[in-house]
Amino acid sequence: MSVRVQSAPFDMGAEVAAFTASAPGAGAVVTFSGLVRDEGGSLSAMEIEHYPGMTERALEKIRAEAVGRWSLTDAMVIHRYGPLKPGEQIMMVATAARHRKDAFDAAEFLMDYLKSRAPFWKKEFGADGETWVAAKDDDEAALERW
Amino acid sequence: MSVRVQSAPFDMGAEVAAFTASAPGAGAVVTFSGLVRDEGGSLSAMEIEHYPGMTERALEKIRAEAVGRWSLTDAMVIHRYGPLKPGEQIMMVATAARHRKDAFDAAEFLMDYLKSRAPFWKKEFGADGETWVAAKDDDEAALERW
Amino acid sequence: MIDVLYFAWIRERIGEPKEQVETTAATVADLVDELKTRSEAHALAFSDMSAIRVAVDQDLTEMTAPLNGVREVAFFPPMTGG
Amino acid sequence: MIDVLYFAWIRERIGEPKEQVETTAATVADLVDELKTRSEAHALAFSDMSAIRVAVDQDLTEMTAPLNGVREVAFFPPMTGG
Repeated sequence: MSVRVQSAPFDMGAEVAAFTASAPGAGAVVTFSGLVRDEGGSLSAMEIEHYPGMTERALEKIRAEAVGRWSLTDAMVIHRYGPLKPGEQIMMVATAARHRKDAFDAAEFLMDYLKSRAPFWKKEFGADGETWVAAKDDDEAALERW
Repeated sequence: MSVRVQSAPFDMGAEVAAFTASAPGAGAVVTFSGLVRDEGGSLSAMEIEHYPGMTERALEKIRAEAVGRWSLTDAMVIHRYGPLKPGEQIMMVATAARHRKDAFDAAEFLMDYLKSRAPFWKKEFGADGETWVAAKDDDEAALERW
Repeated sequence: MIDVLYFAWIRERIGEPKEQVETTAATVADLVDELKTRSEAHALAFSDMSAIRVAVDQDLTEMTAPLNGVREVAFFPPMTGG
Repeated sequence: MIDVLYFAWIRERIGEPKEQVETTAATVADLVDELKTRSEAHALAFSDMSAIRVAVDQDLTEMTAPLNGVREVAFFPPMTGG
């Protein structure tokens, strides 16, 4: 499955190994994984809300756009929702291509679009109580380069 | 070990998992791995020659430069030498940072410098016999953006 | 009947993740005007539209989007995936 | 005495990975001129210097680099790592 939305943890090492093994003809594999930062111990937990149905549609659309724009042999996205602890993996993308530039650019594109165009919302639980993570202006600006 | 030069294969999944687990405070991990392309079956093997001693120095220097230029929590490089078969992993880099842009930029920087500034030479064995892989002009040009 | 969905702090302010709305609103913006009259919580939730994004039938769109034939409208803050 | 190392196709053309050279050459370029007189293979290997890179004591440098105090000089084609 090229796009997965799940609450369960995933095994980054196993996913990367499987993705790489199943990328025939590829010369370059790039992965990105996003982790819950511990913020120096001030963050106790994170909860990710999403929009079931639209989430899968949005991720499929972003992946298809990447595959259409770069010469990729494969691309995948895994994104979790629900409660997460500091240090846990939130999500990952992987891209495979003949050449490194396509793999890097497509992975950055996927991340930029995931940040601002996939319906996930993060809430942080810390010393100051609960806070919804605000979108960053530069996350929106990052889309303009593509 | 942040820089490893070895003839033995490495386990990409295990390396990524270990690197990620030991990256405290990181919010973003980027990995790149380079594979021997099969070139549609026309490539039967690759042999990588290197310059023992200088290789380690060059990789350490490139890694230190990346760590100095971006806000990274960690960075690693593994590069193999000796005989390799199509589909095998040649090398990998991994970078960890609080923010994704630092992790992506540093990984691309490491790759651009590895391509042209680390003393490795690839020889391909195929239907046409043996050929030393020629450096590409755009690999040299890629350094100019940093 | 349109299903109206709320996410994140909008859901929390309104107090419900979803409501069914009988409406003749022509656009999303018209629907918002109707929703604001439902309760003080609704009025508060929709007080700063610059902080709100909308999806119509699960596609991100603008407040000017038409509503004819639409089954589902969702309101939420800017997304923070990744 | 300087250790002179060769890699990749330069090693293959010269037929040896390493030789020890007694030299009073002031720079890498002077050393190359001396090496070219050693054999036809050397002359051939060094016939197109634009295709050759040099490292002095394991640091990449230029053909104009001085040789005083140097222990190891390596010649090789442009690198193709990664």
